[in-house]
Amino acid sequence: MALSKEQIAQRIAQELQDGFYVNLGIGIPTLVANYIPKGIEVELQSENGLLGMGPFPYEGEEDADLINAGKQTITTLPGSVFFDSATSFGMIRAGKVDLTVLGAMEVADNGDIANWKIPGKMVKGMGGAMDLVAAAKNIIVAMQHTNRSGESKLLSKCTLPLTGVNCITKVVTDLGVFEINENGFLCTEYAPGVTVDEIKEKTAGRLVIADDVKEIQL
Amino acid sequence: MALSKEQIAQRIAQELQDGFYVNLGIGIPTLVANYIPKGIEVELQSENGLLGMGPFPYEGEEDADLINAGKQTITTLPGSVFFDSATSFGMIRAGKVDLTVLGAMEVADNGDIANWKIPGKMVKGMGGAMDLVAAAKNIIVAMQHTNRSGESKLLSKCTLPLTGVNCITKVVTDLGVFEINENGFLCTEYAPGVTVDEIKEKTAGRLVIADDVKEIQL
Amino acid sequence: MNKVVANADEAVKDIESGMTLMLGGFGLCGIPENSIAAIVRKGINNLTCISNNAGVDDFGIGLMLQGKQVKKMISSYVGENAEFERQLLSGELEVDLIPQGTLATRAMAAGYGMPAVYLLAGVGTEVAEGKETREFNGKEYLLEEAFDSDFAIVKAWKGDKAGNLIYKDTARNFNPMMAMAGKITIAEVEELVEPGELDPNFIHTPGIYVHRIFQGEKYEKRIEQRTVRQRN
Amino acid sequence: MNKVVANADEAVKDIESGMTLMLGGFGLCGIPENSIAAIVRKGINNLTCISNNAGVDDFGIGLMLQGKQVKKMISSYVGENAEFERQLLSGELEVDLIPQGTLATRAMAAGYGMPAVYLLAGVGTEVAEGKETREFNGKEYLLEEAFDSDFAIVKAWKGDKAGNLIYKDTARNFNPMMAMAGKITIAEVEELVEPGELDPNFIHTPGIYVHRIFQGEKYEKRIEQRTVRQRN
Repeated sequence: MALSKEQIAQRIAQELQDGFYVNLGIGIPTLVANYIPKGIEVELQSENGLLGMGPFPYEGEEDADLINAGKQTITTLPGSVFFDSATSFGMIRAGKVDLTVLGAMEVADNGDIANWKIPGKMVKGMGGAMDLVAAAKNIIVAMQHTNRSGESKLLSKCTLPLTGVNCITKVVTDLGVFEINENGFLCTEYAPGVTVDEIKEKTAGRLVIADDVKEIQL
Repeated sequence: MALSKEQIAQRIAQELQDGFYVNLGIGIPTLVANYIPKGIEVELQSENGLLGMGPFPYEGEEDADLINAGKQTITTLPGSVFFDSATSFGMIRAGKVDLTVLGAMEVADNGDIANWKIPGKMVKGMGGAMDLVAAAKNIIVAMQHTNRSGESKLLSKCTLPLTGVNCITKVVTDLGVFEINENGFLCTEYAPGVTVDEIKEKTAGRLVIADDVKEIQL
Repeated sequence: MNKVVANADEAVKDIESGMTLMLGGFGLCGIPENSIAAIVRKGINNLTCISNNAGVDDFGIGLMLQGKQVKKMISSYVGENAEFERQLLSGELEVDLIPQGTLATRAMAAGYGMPAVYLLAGVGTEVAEGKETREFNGKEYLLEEAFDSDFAIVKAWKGDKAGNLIYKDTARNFNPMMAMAGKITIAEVEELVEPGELDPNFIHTPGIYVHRIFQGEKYEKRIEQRTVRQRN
Repeated sequence: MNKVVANADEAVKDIESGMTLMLGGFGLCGIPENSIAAIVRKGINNLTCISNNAGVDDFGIGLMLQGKQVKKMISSYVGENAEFERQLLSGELEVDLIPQGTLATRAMAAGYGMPAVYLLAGVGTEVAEGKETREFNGKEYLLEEAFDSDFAIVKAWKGDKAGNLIYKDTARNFNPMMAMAGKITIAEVEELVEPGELDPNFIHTPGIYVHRIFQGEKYEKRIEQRTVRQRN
């Protein structure tokens, strides 16, 4: 059984380390916050100007002045701090954020990512994605392994306009976990019930199966 | 009678306009604050991180955390604001300070200034002087017309290492008031009892006496 | 230092057609609602707006788009706006999409008197096309110019008559940089107080950057994504 | 996020001879007194110190100079220090004098991940010697590199255990930039509080920049120029 979105998020949450500052993108990445392992303390950065993002507010307590980068109403936690957008991207650019998780349309086996523009469709903009992928030191992509037509999103070269180059360190899909190194995608884990053959079949980029490849444990 | 230091400061205070943000250097420039004309509101910037600098504290009320750029204990005024050093020089560089007054060892008739280093003597550093003269849009020098040996400090070319180039707009000395334009020092006012001939004699740089030159009124 | 003007109409009175405006806000959070309304009333057009977003159809900069007042948007994200899309596709509107951090930093550069900055975002992408690149310490950077604008318009929580501003929560966002960058900066605030009422240690935008200030008549503060959790 | 260390000695324990340190403070105002004392006790040497000033003979960085711990000072002004002068003239000490705003902005650049910045200060002077210049909009600028250092050491008024800092009055000065620029940043505070006790809207240095924090044992806070006025 391929992983659900929640399970992709749950697997990525295993990458969190105590003391990490983490930026979670919109979509599956946001769900990672629900699976922070016990005993691990992380602080969530929202690039519109908050460190220490808390959960959604209780109904009736929404504050229009307190939103995340997805424009959702949120709350703060003890130790939270607000800052301006230049400071926010300054700390990202200076490598102060330990882990960034974001979605993608395509990832190439050299670490390139495309996730902002589809030629012929209305382009809404890259928001903070280009800043994040250009500067973060540890970037995990959370996405489905294939698109709606069943084509691999793990490619030898992105076909869509790039968001960033040589920047992705790991991809977690519904089928498995893939580190990116000079040999391409290194499959270190597969989803329960998913075969290595299925992963090989559905991966277009260079793929290496780790000697000690194992089933994802959630 | 040549002007005293206080009178030089008093004359410079006539240059203040309502609403000006002003940075006053150490020495004679500091005294300008004592002569702000009635009905004129100015705000003093201290480049170590304060806008709205107030007078010295009453005895016993000194606070080590509240000093000016000359490291003197000071006070705030209603509307004061503290900021960091990068912001302080950012606002100077962006031209937000309307008037800067500072002392000098030499000024050249093209607006060059030297006020930070004497070869052969221990060099203490330029502090914020180079930032101020490079970026401020309106800079008045307050100084004695001649040095202790009686030599002119208004030169055709500075002999000392420069602090900034083509930056001084006006010089007020004990002998008179001099605008700097493409023809050199334009003497627009002379001190009471000082003759134009004395000014000519004691000025080494190109000097033009304004047609409507008049006595300084304090 | 009294920077107070009577109201939004007075504050924007000399903004003219064809000018470039910088506007604070992220989505609909922290936008200068009253100034935008006054610009809509004024009916000027051909404006270039530097703002992270373009509002929604019936609020924020969306209202200026409805009035066909905007010639060009310089933004990082312009979703959530059908009229925007229509004008863009019909060629009535130009858009320059730039990374969010680049937008913030090009505004900051203007406020710090820096003519250009070297930034990482967009290296190797189409954003880099036509831009000068340079390597420092083995990394490639793009040279990005400081913004040049005629007016900056920001919204703060509290402000004093000398123009000192404080922002609330994430409504701070782009406002401090835009405020610093403006040749003329207009600030609208929810609460206008006397100089001395704001603690000088906790002011986000020093008054030296602010040329005009007024208390907004009312604030709708619309929420784009109302997300809540249930009480147990 | 608990960044608390027991004391100054613990905070500086892995600072080694030959390293580059950035220190906050302007004159003796806002200097990390306790950390400096610990570095003096530790007896390391060959340090490069990036700090606006070099203290006075018997306080601040002057104490490190007395111990001959400093190989090089990078400062904007180094008066008020006879031992400094002696070591400089004897060739024991190097000094790199740079304009104060350039010092602040090179530190800021490091904190914002910008490798270099274009600044006006020093154009046409000996400060420009050997530096790349470039014209933007008819003005000449110098290319100035971001600082690279091993540790930053700052002093704040209050801090929480997550490393969030606030500074008091003009003791803020260089501290926020140094804090942002450090690979490892040590903050000493007059008052250490629990997370949540500082208002998140009024924090000067977000905790993400601070790696270690402790409450200083005592603060002498020496005044360099005690200037007062008489009561009428």
